[in-house]
Amino acid sequence: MPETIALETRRLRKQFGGLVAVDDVDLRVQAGSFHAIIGPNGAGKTTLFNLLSRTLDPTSGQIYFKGRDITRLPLHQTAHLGIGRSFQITNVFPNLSVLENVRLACQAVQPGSFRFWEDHRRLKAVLERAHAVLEQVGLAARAALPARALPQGDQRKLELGMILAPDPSLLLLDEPTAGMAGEQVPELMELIGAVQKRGGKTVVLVEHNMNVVMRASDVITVMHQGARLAEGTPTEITANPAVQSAYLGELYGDLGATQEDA
Amino acid sequence: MTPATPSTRPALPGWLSRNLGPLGGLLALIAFPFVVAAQSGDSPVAVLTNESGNAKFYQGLFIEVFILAIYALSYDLVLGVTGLLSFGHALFFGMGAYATGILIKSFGWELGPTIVAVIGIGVTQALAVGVVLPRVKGVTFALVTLGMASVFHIVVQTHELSPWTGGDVGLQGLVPPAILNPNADRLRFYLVSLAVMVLAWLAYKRFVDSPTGRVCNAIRENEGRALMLGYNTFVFKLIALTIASVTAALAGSLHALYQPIVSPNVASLSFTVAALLMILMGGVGTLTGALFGALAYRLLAFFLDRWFGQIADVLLGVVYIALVLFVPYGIVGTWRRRRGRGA
Amino acid sequence: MRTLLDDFSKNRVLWITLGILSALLLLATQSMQLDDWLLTVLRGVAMGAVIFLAAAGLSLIFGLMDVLNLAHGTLFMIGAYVGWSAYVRPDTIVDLTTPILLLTAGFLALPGLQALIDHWTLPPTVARVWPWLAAVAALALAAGVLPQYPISMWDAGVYEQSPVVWGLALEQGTLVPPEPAAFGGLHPIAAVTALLAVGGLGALAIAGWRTQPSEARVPLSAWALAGSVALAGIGLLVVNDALTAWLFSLDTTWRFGFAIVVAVVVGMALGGLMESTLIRSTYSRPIYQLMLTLGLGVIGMQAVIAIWGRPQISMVKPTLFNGTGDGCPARSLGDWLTNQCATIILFDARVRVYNELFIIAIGLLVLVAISLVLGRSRLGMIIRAGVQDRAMVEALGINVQRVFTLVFAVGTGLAALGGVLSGPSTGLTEGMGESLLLLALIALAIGGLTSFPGAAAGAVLVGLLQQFMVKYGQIGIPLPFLEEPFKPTPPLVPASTVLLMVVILLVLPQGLFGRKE
Amino acid sequence: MSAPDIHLALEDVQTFIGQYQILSGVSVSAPRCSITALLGRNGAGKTTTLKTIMGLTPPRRGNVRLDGQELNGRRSYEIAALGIGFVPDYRGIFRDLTVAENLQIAERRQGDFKRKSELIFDLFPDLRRLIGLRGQQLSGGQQQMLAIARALVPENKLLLIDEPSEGLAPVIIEHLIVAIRALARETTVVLVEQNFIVARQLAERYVIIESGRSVQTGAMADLANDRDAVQRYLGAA
Repeated sequence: MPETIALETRRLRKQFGGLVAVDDVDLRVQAGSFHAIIGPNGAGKTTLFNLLSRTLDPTSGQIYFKGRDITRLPLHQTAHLGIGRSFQITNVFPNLSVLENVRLACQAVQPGSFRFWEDHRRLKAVLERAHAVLEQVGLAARAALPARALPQGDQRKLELGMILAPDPSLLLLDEPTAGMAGEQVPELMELIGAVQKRGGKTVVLVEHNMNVVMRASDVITVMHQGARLAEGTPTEITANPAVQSAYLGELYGDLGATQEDA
Repeated sequence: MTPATPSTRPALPGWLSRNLGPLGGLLALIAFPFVVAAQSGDSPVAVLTNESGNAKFYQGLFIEVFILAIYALSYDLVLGVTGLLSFGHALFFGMGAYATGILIKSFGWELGPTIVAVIGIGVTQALAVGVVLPRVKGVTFALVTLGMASVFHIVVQTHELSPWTGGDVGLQGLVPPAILNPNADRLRFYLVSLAVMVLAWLAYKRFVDSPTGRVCNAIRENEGRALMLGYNTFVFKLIALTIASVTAALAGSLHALYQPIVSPNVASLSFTVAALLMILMGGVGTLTGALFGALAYRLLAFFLDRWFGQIADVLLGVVYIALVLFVPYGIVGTWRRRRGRGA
Repeated sequence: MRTLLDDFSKNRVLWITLGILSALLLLATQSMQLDDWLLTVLRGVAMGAVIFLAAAGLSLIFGLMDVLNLAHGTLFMIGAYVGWSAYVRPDTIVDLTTPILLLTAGFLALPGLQALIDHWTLPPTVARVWPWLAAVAALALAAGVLPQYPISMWDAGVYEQSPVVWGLALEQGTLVPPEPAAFGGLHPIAAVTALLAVGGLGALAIAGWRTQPSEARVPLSAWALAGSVALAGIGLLVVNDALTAWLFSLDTTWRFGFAIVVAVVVGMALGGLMESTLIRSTYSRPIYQLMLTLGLGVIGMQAVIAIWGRPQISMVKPTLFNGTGDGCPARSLGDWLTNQCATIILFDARVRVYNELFIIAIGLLVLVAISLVLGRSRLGMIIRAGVQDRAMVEALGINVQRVFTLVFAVGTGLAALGGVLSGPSTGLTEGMGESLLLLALIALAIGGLTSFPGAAAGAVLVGLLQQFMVKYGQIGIPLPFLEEPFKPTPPLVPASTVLLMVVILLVLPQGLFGRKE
Repeated sequence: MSAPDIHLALEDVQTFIGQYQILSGVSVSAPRCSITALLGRNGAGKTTTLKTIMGLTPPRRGNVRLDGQELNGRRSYEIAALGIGFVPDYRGIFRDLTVAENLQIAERRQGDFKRKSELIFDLFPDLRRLIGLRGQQLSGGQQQMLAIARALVPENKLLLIDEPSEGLAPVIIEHLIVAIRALARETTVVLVEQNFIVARQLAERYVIIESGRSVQTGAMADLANDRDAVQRYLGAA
């Protein structure tokens, strides 16, 4: 049934000059699943992520969201379809307050943005939702601070809040834990997991670090040199010899095995 | 000392005590002509009967301040609030001034329809400039707007159009309509331009706090992120540009009615620089700063000219450089920062 | 072949745009006579060459430092006015050089003085106050000495003394060198000492304001440099009258050469000074930087108006390009050189040698010279690398700051060169800087902001378009659906360039040769 | 045995970028002619540590010493001129310059490139073939080799290499490890490496950086057995 596929790519490819960063990748993400994409640095994870989130145009291939071709959809329209995304580098409005950051994220998908004669606080639903989201990510006490004044870890939480605010059905997350101290990582991952389970959302997580994703993920795709190297449940992936040699295991591991699986 | 508690203070309605500053300022400006008259030994009645004297002169100076303030306010919406670097803002003002002058003088229009036409022109020119918005960003946008304004500046000066525009001398001989004649009734013109300025300021304050204005702020902070959140940033930039253009065109209208000559300089690069200078003095993005900036700019120019004559322009430039280097937040911006830190 | 095709498919829009533009240029031969066409093309390219001289500097500066120098037009203007002064009134230039050199010598002693004051141990209050005292003393001394220092000048406000009258006198061959200004109440030795002291005190004040300590060793070369500059100033004072007389006796061709050198040196010095004192402090604040250069431009323009006055000044062409006697107009280049004709016949067209050929030649020379420096020298390598990645160049151990100052100075020097070159062909007006800045910015936007070949292409394109619009204003364009030929009115001339820019930017937002990010 | 001859020392270095504190206490000491690896998660501050040494992001507190000489307050180019070669994580190849020019630009004295060309081409024989190509025409691996080669052109006594193995095929990594180890006979090397396996083979010493702080340091041989630390700080099994 095609409805159960939330996100799909067909022969997706991105070239920078002579360098093929993403090499004809076919990816299928089941609706309601927690799907992680991992791989070593330079494997093309981030490029793939940027293609999925429509910040880069692919060289060739298609992207489908719930069966709809979004390959050439303008960036600002994807949010209205219910796609939320976060980036490796914290990307907030630094001089606006924490509340305003989240409020703007809510306002984007609700009517009323063009009421230039009215006070913004009159959009009650937006304001209430923003407060609720701040509560959820644990930033309610810091709502009035400018975003730039938050410590790194809280900025990541704010980033997450801004994605959750419009209540998207698909979350694209690029290394959400980057720059967080060790003890904060499980906390944030738990939060993401809870949101996903409770809301029946689909999560696509791009991660550098295998340990972070092992517990939360349903499916893991391993990228290597721009292509999909392997896919499966965490246990399958851990046991996969190709993954072992390309990513985890010995440097001088059997390259032949890698070629076969790819 | 015990801190004053709200209960011990005279019971002012909440909104009144919150807006004491602006209201006081407004009252002071209304009283200003009479105070000047009293100061210089004239009877305050002279102000009402439009007798010339110090009061009439200073009203004139302040009418110029109000017009500049409206103009600076509109530039602050573009640069300070939305973050669009435009070097062609004078086009909006100049177009309004010339349109008013030509419609009234050459076509004999009444004031009402002229104002409506100016608003229409304001919207149209914003859309024309806005076409390039989705394609060019940053410095390139600044260059494109600079180019457009410069073309207007050159075109109004050409010989072919001089029957209407007055060529490089400027448009003169406009007889202001009786209802708003700065020579026949200076006080009325003074109050009308003051009212327009105050209304514009109030409207802008509201706009910045509206859902739309908040998005404009977000675009200034991080346009890419606003786009990702799902805002079609082009539309919002266009809205800000249109509001600013209409406001600036109306300021131009007042300018044409007040000044004996509309000089082509109102469309020049240096007039855009004047807007920049005013909001820089007042504080970029603060709106209120535009008003203070206009006041400081006009008075500074006036007194430098009175004291130094020929080299006044050089000195104004030096003041400008000093501001860029030493007071980057402007009057209102710096004041707010101080207060923010104190609180 | 394959790479060519590859290149084509990658830059399809660019090639199509260039194709359309050259097709239009060729199409123009259909609507006018060949000699008219050739003349218009030459005029366009010549105009492009002047625009290029300004745009080249703008693009190098923008590419390397991300500074859009909006004072560039003013430097073009200053080049023209200073060049005019060196051409018509070399005595003023010579008189001014001595005090400038002496003041500079004082400031050049800064590193040495800095090392000196590092040894002082003073109570904090004294340490805080004395630099201000030194600055005030320097200013007071300058205010006392400079007005008395003899400089032969004109008074722009008085018509008989104005630059216009001086220019006319030279044009009519009635230029009489003015009496050299002499030291009055001030003894020359006292003047020299005082000026050196002003510079030294100023430098001392700056050294006192600085907080970070200097390098450990006293740089001997700094002292030597300051000393030799001071000596040069004094030497110049000694030979002042003789030098002035000699300059006035020169043929205008040679004096024009002198004017070019003076204009370029002044342009470079002003640019270097601007970069190293003001612009450097705003590298992290781009919008303020734009405002700063804009403000500097306005100040400079007002200063020029205050010194030279508002009227239009014309500058007679050097004799080499001004002959109208026997054998003129010349039939060949050799012919021209022997008779020094103002015009030359090329393909039946009467071409003005200075306006149309000499300026193009200089433009080409600069284009080739800069291309060679960029492509072949180590400096060029550093510039090309710095345009892309400043921090990495610095991390290789190269003092990028010094390269910045140099490039800024060269850029402004080129603008000044453009100014002095356009003096004899278009005259000097108070608006020349602003209108040229506009054309140069348009050229830059068309060519792609940071691309050096783009600046050249954009400049020529703008020049051609302007000249063709002027020409068509006279003869009209025969359009297929119009009975009468369409005559673009003068307002359409500047409008057309802006229109071209807007259209090109809409098709290619990065300009013709800009890099896609 | 005398105390180790410390070539580069960082003491409690704190670095801010704008108002963000990136490093809040990093101490590293690298003995002469050794290889030290900076390990840690993404965003922990490893790259900023290298940039701080280079003066590209100057430290606000703490100090950096090279041969006991303080580097604080010096400009980047002055630091580099003391004999430090830097290979950034993005490689920093100039795309409009040819391979030859990319190498020549690093010369600090006339003829540096000529003097060192034999060494460079011995280490990276591929570069000889690529000498006329422009930087933008090189593949990721070739760029990486060029970046390291460029750091070898002048007489550098210390090399800072950020992510030498990133994006390289295993075969090339193997080659690179041999090359860097050869270099370390005469130079001190400090590198950042995400791939623990590579780091383990390359370095003699390690410093783990976590949230802008150096939390653990020691000999690489010991770390390989300390599975707990590897798990906790590096996240690799």
